[in-house]
Amino acid sequence: MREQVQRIIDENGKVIDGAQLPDLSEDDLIRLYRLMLFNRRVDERMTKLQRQGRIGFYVGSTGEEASIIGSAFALEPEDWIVPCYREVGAAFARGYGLFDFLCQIYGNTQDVIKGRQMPCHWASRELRLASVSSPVGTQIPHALGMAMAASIKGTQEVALTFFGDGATSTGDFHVSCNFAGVFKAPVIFLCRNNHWAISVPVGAQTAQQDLAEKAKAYAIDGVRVDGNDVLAMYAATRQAAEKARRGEGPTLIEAQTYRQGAHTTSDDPRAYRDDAEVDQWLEKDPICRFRTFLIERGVWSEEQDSALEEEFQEEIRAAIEEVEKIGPPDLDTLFEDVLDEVPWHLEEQRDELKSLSDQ
Amino acid sequence: MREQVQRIIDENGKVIDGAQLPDLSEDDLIRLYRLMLFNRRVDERMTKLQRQGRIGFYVGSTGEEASIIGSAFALEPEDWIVPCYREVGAAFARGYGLFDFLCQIYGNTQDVIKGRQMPCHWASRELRLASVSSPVGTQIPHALGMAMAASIKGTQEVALTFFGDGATSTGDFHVSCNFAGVFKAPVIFLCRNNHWAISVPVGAQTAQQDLAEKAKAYAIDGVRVDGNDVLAMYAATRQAAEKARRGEGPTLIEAQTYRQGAHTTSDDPRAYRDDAEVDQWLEKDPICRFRTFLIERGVWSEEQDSALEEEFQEEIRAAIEEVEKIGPPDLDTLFEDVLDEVPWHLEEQRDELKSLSDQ
Amino acid sequence: MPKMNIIQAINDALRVEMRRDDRVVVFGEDVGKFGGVFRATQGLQDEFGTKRSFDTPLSETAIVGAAIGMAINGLIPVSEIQFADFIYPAFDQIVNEAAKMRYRSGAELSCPMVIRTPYGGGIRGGHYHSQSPEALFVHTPGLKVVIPSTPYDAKGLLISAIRDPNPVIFLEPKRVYRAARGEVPNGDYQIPLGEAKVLVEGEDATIVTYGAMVHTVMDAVDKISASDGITVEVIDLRTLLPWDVETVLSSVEKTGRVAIVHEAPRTCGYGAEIAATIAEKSLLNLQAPVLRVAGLDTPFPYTLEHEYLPNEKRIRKVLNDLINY
Amino acid sequence: MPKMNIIQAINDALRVEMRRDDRVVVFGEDVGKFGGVFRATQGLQDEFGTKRSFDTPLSETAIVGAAIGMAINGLIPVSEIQFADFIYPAFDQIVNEAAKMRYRSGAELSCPMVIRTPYGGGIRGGHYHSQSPEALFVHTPGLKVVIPSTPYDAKGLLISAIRDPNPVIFLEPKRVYRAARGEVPNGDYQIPLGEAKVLVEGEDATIVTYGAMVHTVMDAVDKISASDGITVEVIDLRTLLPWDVETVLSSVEKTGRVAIVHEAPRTCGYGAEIAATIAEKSLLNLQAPVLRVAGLDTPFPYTLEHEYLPNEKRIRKVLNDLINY
Ligand SMILES: Cc1ncc(C[n+]2csc(CCOP(=O)(O)OP(=O)(O)O)c2C)c(N)n1
Ligand SMILES: Cc1ncc(C[n+]2csc(CCOP(=O)(O)OP(=O)(O)O)c2C)c(N)n1
Ligand SMILES: [Mg+2]
Ligand SMILES: [Mg+2]
Repeated sequence: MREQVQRIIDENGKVIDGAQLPDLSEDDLIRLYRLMLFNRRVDERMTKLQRQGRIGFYVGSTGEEASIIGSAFALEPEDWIVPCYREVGAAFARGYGLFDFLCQIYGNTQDVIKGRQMPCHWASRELRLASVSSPVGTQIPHALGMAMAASIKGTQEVALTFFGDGATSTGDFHVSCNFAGVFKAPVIFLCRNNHWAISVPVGAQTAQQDLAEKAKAYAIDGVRVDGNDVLAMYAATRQAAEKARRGEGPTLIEAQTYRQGAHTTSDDPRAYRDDAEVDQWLEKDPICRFRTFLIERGVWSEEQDSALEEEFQEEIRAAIEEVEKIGPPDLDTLFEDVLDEVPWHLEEQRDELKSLSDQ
Repeated sequence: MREQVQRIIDENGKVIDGAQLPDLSEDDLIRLYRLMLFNRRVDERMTKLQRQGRIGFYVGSTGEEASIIGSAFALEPEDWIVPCYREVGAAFARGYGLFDFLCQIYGNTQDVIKGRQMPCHWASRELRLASVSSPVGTQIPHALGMAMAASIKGTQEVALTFFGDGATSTGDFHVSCNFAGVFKAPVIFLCRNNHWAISVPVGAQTAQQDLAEKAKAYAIDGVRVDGNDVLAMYAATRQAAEKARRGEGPTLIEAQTYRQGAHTTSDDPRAYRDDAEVDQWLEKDPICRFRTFLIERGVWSEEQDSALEEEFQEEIRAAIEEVEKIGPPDLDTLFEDVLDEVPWHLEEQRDELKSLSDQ
Repeated sequence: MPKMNIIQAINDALRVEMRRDDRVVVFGEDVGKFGGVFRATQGLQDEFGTKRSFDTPLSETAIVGAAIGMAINGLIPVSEIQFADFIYPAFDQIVNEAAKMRYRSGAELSCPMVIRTPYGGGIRGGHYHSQSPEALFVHTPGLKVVIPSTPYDAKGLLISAIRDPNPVIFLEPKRVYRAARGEVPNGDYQIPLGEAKVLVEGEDATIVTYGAMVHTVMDAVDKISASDGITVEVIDLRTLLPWDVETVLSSVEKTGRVAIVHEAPRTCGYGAEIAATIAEKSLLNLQAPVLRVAGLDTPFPYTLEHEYLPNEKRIRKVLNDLINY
Repeated sequence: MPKMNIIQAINDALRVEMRRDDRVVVFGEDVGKFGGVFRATQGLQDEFGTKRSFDTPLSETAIVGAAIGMAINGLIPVSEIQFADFIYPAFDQIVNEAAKMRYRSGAELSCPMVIRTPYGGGIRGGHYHSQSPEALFVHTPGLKVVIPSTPYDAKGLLISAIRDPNPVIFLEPKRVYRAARGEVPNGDYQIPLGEAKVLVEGEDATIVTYGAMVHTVMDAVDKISASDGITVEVIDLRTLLPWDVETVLSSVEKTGRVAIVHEAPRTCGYGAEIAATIAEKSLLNLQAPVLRVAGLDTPFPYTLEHEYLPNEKRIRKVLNDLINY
């Protein structure tokens, strides 16, 4: 029995008959919109920087902003967000700053993670943002463990983990859902079904393309949501988080969305997918749709929109300018944080490298 | 919608109303019975040998014979059987001999696998019996691959893999079912739900205790069968094999059965489970039930049964006597088959060991 | 002081730590109600309840992956992998996630956790109940690797491992789980990670070893010393990473002749690292090549496991070779 | 003879083998329609169809696990793991299953298969697109491990690997995938597994290396020879297991001074095995300790990757240390 896709506003920004708007203030609605637009403009700018050779790599999320930001927005500050590589929008929603993000991308001295990872692999303990790693699916059991820890400690935090449709094929997805079912862990499995895993369409990824249906294998709740509807994403996540906090266990949320762009800046999707498919999804763009909704509701205007575009353009420009002045991390940083203290063999390696670099 | 458990004969050996008996000759029925009884008597004898210190280890299958033998019996000789450690009954059904089995258990010079693995880790290329390994679940993707190979080659063989309820928690189970769904591989996933994984009951193994339901995650067929009903196991497997041969893809069969004994000779279940539960399942014993069915059908008698018991006792006794005369494998065998040829570093190691053992 | 075997010492260490710090949680397959297939966690669920000592479903991936999440979120998980041979489904989580978490996050996040697992052969366990995978973890930056050989060390090292802020792979010598007995203090004490122990001093040669092989080596050395009139210094490394290079090198300076004994396969085994380091740092002190006595470069066998494992004969030969070089 | 880069040479090898033997099948993530993220399998699906060259769902476990089943059931699977960093989910299937299948079944079953995977750093790939895990596989009995450094070798070694009856881990130096160009014969030829190649002869020292580091070493040696007037023998191992001990030892006999260069972390890396073996078998020929130039014992970094990787400076220093010992 395939349940319906949860939606609140349709592709034209109209509220769907009978749909209930979530309890969000006008300010919140505008914040949601700002976050999505900001995310998109950052993506665009970074992609250009990569083309210009100024940064090494970038992962965009164009078209998926609603699924990422709507869900993150529904959490409390003490909840953990456990991302893959495509969800900086969720970090922005948490208050993660552009400056920090850019420093991470440039891997410079001010980068919190000390230039150690590729762009888009950020982390923040303070904001309860787990550390991004490239391998697909590996973050899912971490969210499970964080949630289990909350149950064990008797605290109220929920862990939400993001992953793609491709990640549902991994063992890590399965074993985490199964544990979560057994332990009724307060975890939200948020699958961004963006229909592609690099060049592999979801139809070749699994015979069960109704991804929410996979929840049944673990006797946990599975819900399908229009991932381009930021309000529906907000509402579904909020509900899952409340349920988790009540001790009623995990939820698998399938956000149905679309990767409008390339997989990453290393990819060119024209080699494997039809423009026609992309065009269809462009019509369902989450930002346009939400803008129309806001304007029709009277909480937003074209003028405000233009002003916002300018604000973002300037903000991003200024941040890049500042960040490009910052130099690379010191050689010493290579040897820190492998363990909590630098062991003798790393001291030897550090000293050798330093003596050579002094020459 | 939970489907019914497939059954043909009930706990008292009566044919269930409306159930259709599979198309098996009297000889076949008796062969099935002989195999199950033989399996049990071998298990009992081996367990004793282990207690006496004459063999190192043993894995019994008491109570699960119908699920193992009924399913194996439904396959063709060219089909692959890909076991875990508990299904020598399936090998016997294929014609694997007691002498070979005992040589494997004793790990002697006549052991096909040259004394290299623990007891119950047999293999036979000729009989298309894959090699047993101890890690749980790892054989499942092999069966998938064998089945994919059949599709690729355009041949008709099916691969059937056995595993326990505990194995459904592994990543290997999930990834194999998912691939099988995508490639419509002619594979049968045969889960012996014997309700325990060492000390962990199936209720603590997964929240979805209706294991056949897990098939939905892969959009493949899942069927639940009374695993103590050898005819139902035969019929369900036969159907799955025919479907696979028609190119209609994989089936997950959940055989509902019970591990009457210890996990292995290293285990003592009294430390963790109630006798009352065991007693309940003893009532449903697959062999008693089938014996009653055969006797009531007039194809078997108490006298034949006593004679058979004697025959088996003597056969097993004689085989042990013979096998205990055989010595351990030669030192050279340690170094063979690591690679197809012995490389220089293993030659060095062999020569050193031989020179020491000559001293 | 009470006498204990290694299992009891480990159980005692877990109990001490669980009493001291309620962030410590213990879990794995058959670990909770049953107390572990080797009974190392026996009684913990009774004392600390099902929240802090529990059974998991059958997935090493999830056991370690969840441990990482717990560690990040404020607990100190001590998970058990039933046999080291079954640790590979968790390999990705260990080497790509736990080991790199501190580094990759610029120390924003870290994984204070212990993975306990019995390793090694000699119990008729064949391919899959006998392996010694230590070198794989030593080669992975970001982990500490510990292998005790006695009950006293097992308890003291496990307590240190639990208090260590890094992920620690704690390999337990199951062959001597019950056979190795000794006095173990009550309550709280630590043995620092990274310090080797000179078990017996000697002049003619040095043997560096660890884990179950310590017992094989000590027995052999006893006999050989008695029969051949030589003295052999035996070093038990105890921590494989970071390892105690000073203790090893000062012994080499003294004896000039070294063998390393371990039961993992020889090629690219842990012994290679010790041998390479000694030959690099102390070449001029060497009176003979550094020799290795190791497991064979084959999968671990069943019937002939005692031919596979280093034994007195091979240790005797190697000492002869060293001394008569 | 056509000039090719390594990607093209690998593509050519696959094509030669798929034409010759219809048991050869090629698959992995993005391998079919797209032809692989590095395009090594480009055009194979067009020529051989979707049965013999196809995309899989995202699971390395299943890719390798299915390959084992295919190999047992009569095919010769050549699977691709997109980056060596992602091979760990398949680690259990590789080390516990594929590697042990022949041994554990008494050669009843075997796994003639190749796992191809790009390895190594220098492409701004950070932690997870740069690793060099060769030592883990060399330490696992039952596997062959091959790493080519040139297009010519890549093709000849890959053809040999496909025809080899053992499971072969075939690590490809992605850093020089396109940069290394050279003449590659059309059609069928093999380079035997287990044979090293002396790239340049020399008298003063020997460098043993493999893979992408071959290019770093050759460039450095060119310069150092020119500036310092020394001659250095460079050996490209090509096969890491079984390795060509004879070629290495005869060079050591000649030069008495050896360094090993690889980019994997140093501790328990492949260099330790070579160093230990040389020091063991050829101590009296050594005029200096065997030295190792390796990756650092840290996770692979991003910004400072060229500080992490062995480079000319470090090679120059080590040659100095060897020669002035
Ligand atoms: C374990 C692993 N295998 C392969 C890869 C290479 N890879 C990177 S992203 C990707 C596709 C992921 O698709 P999906 O999960 O749908 O996420 P999306 O990129 O669409 O957001 C692949 C195969 C990887 N990073 N990790
Ligand atoms: C990967 C792995 N983890 C742990 C073990 C230890 N172990 C052996 S059998 C078993 C339980 C298996 O239960 P199930 O799959 O239900 O099969 P059954 O024994 O009941 O037939 C466990 C945990 C193992 N063999 N392999
Ligand atoms: Mg996707
Ligand atoms: Mg079971």
